[in-house]
Amino acid sequence: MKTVINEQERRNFASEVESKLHDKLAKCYQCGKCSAGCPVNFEMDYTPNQIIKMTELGMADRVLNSKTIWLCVSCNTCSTRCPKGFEVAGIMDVLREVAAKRGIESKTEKEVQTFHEVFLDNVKSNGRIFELELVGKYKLKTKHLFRDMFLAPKMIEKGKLKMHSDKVSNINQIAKIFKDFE
Amino acid sequence: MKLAYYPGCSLKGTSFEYETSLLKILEALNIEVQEIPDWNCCGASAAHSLNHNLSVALPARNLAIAENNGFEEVLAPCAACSSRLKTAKHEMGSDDILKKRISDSLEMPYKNSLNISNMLEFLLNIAGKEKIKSLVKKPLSSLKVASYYGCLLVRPPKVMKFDDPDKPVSMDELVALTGAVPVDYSYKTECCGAINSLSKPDVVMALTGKILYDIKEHGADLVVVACPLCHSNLDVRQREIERKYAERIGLPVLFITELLGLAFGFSPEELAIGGHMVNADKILQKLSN
Amino acid sequence: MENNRVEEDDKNAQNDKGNLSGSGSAKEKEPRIIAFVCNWCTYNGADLAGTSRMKYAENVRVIKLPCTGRIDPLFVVEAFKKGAKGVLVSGCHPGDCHYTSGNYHSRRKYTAFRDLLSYFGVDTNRVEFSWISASEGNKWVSVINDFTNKIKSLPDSSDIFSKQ
Amino acid sequence: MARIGVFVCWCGSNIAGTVDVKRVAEEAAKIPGVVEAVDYKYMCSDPGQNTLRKMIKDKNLTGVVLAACSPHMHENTFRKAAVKEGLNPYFIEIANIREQVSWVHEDKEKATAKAIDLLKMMVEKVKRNKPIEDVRVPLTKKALVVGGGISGIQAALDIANGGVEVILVEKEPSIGGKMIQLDETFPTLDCSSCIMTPKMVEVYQHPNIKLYTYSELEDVSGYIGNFNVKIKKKARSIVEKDCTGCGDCWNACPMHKNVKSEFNVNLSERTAIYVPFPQAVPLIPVIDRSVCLHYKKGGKCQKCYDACGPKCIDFDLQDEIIEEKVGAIVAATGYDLMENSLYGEYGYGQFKDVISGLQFERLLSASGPTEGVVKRPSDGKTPETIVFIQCVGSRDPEKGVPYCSKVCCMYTAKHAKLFAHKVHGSQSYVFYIDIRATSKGYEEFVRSTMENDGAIYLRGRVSKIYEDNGKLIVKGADTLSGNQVEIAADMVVLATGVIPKKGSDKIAQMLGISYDKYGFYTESHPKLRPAESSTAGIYLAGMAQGPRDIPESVVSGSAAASKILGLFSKSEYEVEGTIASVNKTTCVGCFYCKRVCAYSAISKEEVKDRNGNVLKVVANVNSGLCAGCGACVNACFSKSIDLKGYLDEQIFAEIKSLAV
Ligand SMILES: Cc1cc2nc3c(=O)[nH]c(=O)nc-3n(C[C@H](O)[C@H](O)[C@H](O)COP(=O)(O)OP(=O)(O)OC[C@H]3O[C@@H](n4cnc5c(N)ncnc54)[C@H](O)[C@@H]3O)c2cc1C
Ligand SMILES: Cc1cc2nc3c(=O)[nH]c(=O)nc-3n(C[C@H](O)[C@H](O)[C@H](O)COP(=O)(O)OP(=O)(O)OC[C@H]3O[C@@H](n4cnc5c(N)ncnc54)[C@H](O)[C@@H]3O)c2cc1C
Ligand code: SF4
Ligand code: SF4
Ligand code: SF4
Ligand code: SF4
Ligand code: SF4
Ligand code: SF4
Ligand code: SF4
Ligand code: SF4
Repeated sequence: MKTVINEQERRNFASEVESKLHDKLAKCYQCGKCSAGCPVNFEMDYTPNQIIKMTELGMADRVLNSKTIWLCVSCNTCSTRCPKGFEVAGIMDVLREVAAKRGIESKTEKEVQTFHEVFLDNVKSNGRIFELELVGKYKLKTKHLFRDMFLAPKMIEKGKLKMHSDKVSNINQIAKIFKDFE
Repeated sequence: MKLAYYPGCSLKGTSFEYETSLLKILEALNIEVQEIPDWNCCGASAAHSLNHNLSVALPARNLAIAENNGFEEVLAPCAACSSRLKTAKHEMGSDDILKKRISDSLEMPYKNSLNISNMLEFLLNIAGKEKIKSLVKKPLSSLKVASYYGCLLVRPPKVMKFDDPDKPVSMDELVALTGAVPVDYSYKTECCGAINSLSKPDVVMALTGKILYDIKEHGADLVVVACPLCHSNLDVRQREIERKYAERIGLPVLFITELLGLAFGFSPEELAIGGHMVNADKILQKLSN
Repeated sequence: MENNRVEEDDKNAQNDKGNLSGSGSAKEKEPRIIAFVCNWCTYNGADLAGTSRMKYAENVRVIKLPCTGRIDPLFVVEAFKKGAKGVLVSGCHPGDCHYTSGNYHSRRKYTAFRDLLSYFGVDTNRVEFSWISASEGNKWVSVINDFTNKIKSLPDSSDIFSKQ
Repeated sequence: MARIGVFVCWCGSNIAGTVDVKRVAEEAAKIPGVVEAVDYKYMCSDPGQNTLRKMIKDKNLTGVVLAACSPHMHENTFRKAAVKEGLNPYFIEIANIREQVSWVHEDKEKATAKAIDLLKMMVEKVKRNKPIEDVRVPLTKKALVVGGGISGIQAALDIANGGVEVILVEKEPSIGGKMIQLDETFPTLDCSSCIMTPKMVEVYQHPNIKLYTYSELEDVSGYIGNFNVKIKKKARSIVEKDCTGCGDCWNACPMHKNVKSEFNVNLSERTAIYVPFPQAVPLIPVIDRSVCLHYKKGGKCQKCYDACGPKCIDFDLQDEIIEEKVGAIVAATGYDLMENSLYGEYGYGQFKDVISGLQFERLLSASGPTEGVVKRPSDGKTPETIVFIQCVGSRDPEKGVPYCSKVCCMYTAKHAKLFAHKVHGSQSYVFYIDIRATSKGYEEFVRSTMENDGAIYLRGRVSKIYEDNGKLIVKGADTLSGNQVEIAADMVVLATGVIPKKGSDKIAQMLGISYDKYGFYTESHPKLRPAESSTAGIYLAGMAQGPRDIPESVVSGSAAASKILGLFSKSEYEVEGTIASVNKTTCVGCFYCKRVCAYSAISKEEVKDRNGNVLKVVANVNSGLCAGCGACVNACFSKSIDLKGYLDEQIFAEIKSLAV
């Protein structure tokens, strides 16, 4: 793929990511150890080290629209083993956050993005997770009505899915946190 | 020492077995805990995926409440919760501005003074090996047990500061205390894909399947975990994985507290072992023989 | 004067020959192999086989030279004349020669060397060239064993000067 | 009659366990010429050696054979013992019945038979030994260093400080080599001229160093300890002793427009009479006769002469040949850079702002054409974005050379770093294939260029450079992310590959040393004798041997110096006596032997009658040069040359002793 590097855009993007990450992109050796151990690398379109390099080179579009940032399961295998102590898992968080803030919707990994959104909505309104509602809203939003559903009856039978929610009583404080930090 | 208890959402919902068994062994250990009043969700991975500051602020509320209630120590049995609490503490420790913003938002003073323990740390450091050993009434010597640590207990090490991130031993030590035989295998700290359990079930099944089949190959009778997310992938999804890969697994997955509970002589019912999706009768039978 | 002295000794040797039962090999069927090796690489390689206590066929008798570059085709002819059934020439690997290029000369001469030997009537199957470095004790062992086996497998010919 | 003593060593059970040592001794005693044969538990022990010495004395032995461990183990031990009893050390031979028998065989019968054979061979050999004397060569204790770069300067200073006279020959008007052209040097960023100039001055003032600049080696003959060298001192057109270095002459010279300065790598101009740079050593100008109007226009111009106060300009000076006798030589002729114009795709020579690394050094240098302000050659503007391209010419067997030039990864990192320090807000991009930064502090240096100075490294090569609107459009690849990238740069710096100095092959031929296919001098052994050439008495230093940086060049200069001081610490040069010798009566003068000798040890010698008429020309082995390989022996069809210690006669006797 061809990229024309625009120095100003490159710097803007790279420094936005660096400041949120509190880490330097240039630290990365590009040794690939992060990618070598990443459990979901097989599904990704760019390996974690490629994401780092492309961020450094200012390829914002490609990075923020990648599958990789949503497929990352935050297992921290990468950061733990990185010889330079680079925050690889952290950059995935930062890029998801930047993508979300820029209103970029993942074309291929929308479910992941939606799940996180629905989850936070659930926290916002209850202060805690009401699992039945979470699953229900998620399924509605993604239209994956039947996927996973066969598990539900048995889970209800086992007492795993509760029918009522346990709200935080000082729910205003939760709302304030969301307001202050969103 | 006043010990705060942060159950988190899972222990009150899908993983009620964990809380049930935990309360049993706390009783046996004679350790008193108090639930953090009006605690809220730690934000799990959704918060840090979408909003870094929120991912610190949500757990911080719980820490602040505990701190202002005079606690010094928090037990967060859920590995994910303990990871979020520890991360929040770590972040606020290195970012005074964020700490101040959060404290202002909560309208609560906050010193960032609490010590946070996950389940294994609690058992090894606070309860103590000696005490646990002394409580074992029914050694589980007939069982071969694989400890599955996953990600959140040990990674990232600079935040968790607990056990070796690639060769952990703490859970195996606890298993050994029960008299059971710890089983070594390759994927102890491989990720099961937890956070995308609902959104990318195929990926998660591939990851979890790899772990379960490896454990099976190494001859374990069961798996123990200390994380509700791991538990739900290994236990709840096990049938589905067997179907997908057309190969039986049949590995009961117990919380470490349940295993200890059995060794302490509690009945499977007292420990809510019947709440699991994979039937544990086989191992219970092996024990009663 | 000195030469005379030696000839005198030789005459004695001739006379005494029957008594030298030590070289019992004269009477046994085991073929005798003579190895011309360089002082720096192969000789040390053979020493290494020794210090490593590797075992190999007893048939070989080593003659040490400074370099394979010193080897004269006539040595080989002489060896066969004196009853050897096989001759091994071994030195440093190309490029590793202690004398910069001595083995290069012998390597370059290699083809000419073979031609010359067959001109003399030597069955060139019975002449082996190899490069064995000071660290290749195991290679020395396998070269000796393989070559010994090869010699044993060749049809026994009392006159190895005739080509097969 | 030969009187040979035989000792069969048990080596405890190491030998005696597998070999019937008693029988070996008994059989040995039967060999004609053997006066006594004994077995002994540990021959190398003091009592063992005493036994040996006692027998030499008591039985008046003419030779000794020990059947024991490998000669590489204890040959010297026994030789020393023999010498104490007045026996020539080469009359000791060893039959290796440990490494070649007892340790490798199990069948006692066969092992014993083999041990007897090996012993017999050695007895026959030792009978035919001739006394060999080690060779002694007289030494002229003076050294010649060719090349006045940092490596040659280091060698010269170390030798001179060791109290030995040195002649330093430099072909340029000043010493200093490439190092004096550099700005700051990795990895510590010391200013190159600050650390180099004092050394150059020290050379100039050293009482033990005779400096010939603007001079070249003309001819070398002789051998270790005794070289005769001819040095051509090119005519400077200046009477050196009178020149004050005032500069009036070059300021007067009208030729200041078209002549490119070599020192500034064509980035500035110089006059026809010039010193290459202000700190030149010696600070004496030279007239470039190829451009000077006086020579080109038949004496029309003499402005410099007129300007010169002491009137030391002499247009009629001629080249001079100086002859010197030295005992050792250091070849330190350094390197050149490849022609960048090979790369049409990079537009060197076509685009003014595509420059070489050495040119960038001059742009960075405070003494350079821009006084250290980075300006681009085309319009003098300060560049904001520079693209550096590594491995230009190196690691490119198609257009350049296959080897790695070793210094360019480091100097590119240095360039990017210094550029960042000099131009705030600037940006460097470095295209590389691998980064080779292996010495102490180097990796850290490169990392800090990336992490602290913001240089962006792209793993990939540049394919082509286009010019567009005053920008250089660099089309490259980042293989790590798998992207083709295009960068608009203000300037491009090529890290050009290193090649041996032009003419170094001629120097090698003159010195009789070998060089590889690229022209780098080859060391006697790449690991164990890295400072020596294949020819005794000639040593190597610096980039002339292959790519290396300043610290390594200094180390190699010092290594060559210490070898020479070691050589000169003895009164004579001694070599093992196992060397070739020619029978001059039978030699027919065909010189086949000369052709195969890798050490140039064979020369032609005229045999004259009493009246001085040449009777014939025969081969002569120079004992200082012969290494004793024996290659010449086989080359000789008239059997006129033989190798002491490995005489034909001896080897035939060894073979014969094995008769079956
Ligand atoms: C752009 C660039 C930047 C560099 N930066 C650094 C750095 O920062 N740090 C570092 O460690 N290294 C650096 N180097 C490498 C450094 O230049 C060399 O390691 C060093 O100069 C080698 O010194 P030398 O004496 O072997 O060779 P040279 O410097 O080439 O000296 C050889 C001398 O011999 C003379 N000579 C040649 N032939 C003859 C002859 N026939 N007769 C008489 N005299 C002769 C030459 O005129 C010259 O004066 C850099 C190299 C380049 C190209
Ligand atoms: C796996 C490996 C492969 C390598 N391969 C190559 C190769 O192929 N080619 C190559 O060129 N290089 C190779 N090297 C590098 C090479 O080993 C070193 O360059 C070389 O051995 C360094 O030699 P030295 O004498 O400096 O150190 P050492 O070999 O370490 O010798 C130091 C000596 O000093 C002794 N000593 C230490 N402290 C004391 C003390 N206080 N008092 C007395 N004695 C002491 C030690 O016991 C030791 O004998 C390799 C290295 C490794 C690890
Ligand atoms: S492991 Fe670390 S240094 Fe290596 S590529 Fe990944 S982030 Fe970069
Ligand atoms: S944190 Fe994300 S990128 Fe890192 S190893 Fe885990 S899944 Fe891969
Ligand atoms: S001389 Fe050699 S063989 Fe004899 S005792 Fe000494 S080491 Fe052993
Ligand atoms: S003017 Fe004369 S004295 Fe001055 S530098 Fe020129 S030649 Fe030397
Ligand atoms: S004579 Fe030559 S060097 Fe002197 S001033 Fe004239 S041109 Fe310049
Ligand atoms: S030193 Fe670096 S830039 Fe120079 S040739 Fe070697 S790899 Fe290429
Ligand atoms: S090869 Fe022999 S004959 Fe010919 S010159 Fe050399 S020594 Fe003399
Ligand atoms: S023995 Fe070797 S080094 Fe000596 S003269 Fe003969 S060929 Fe040259």
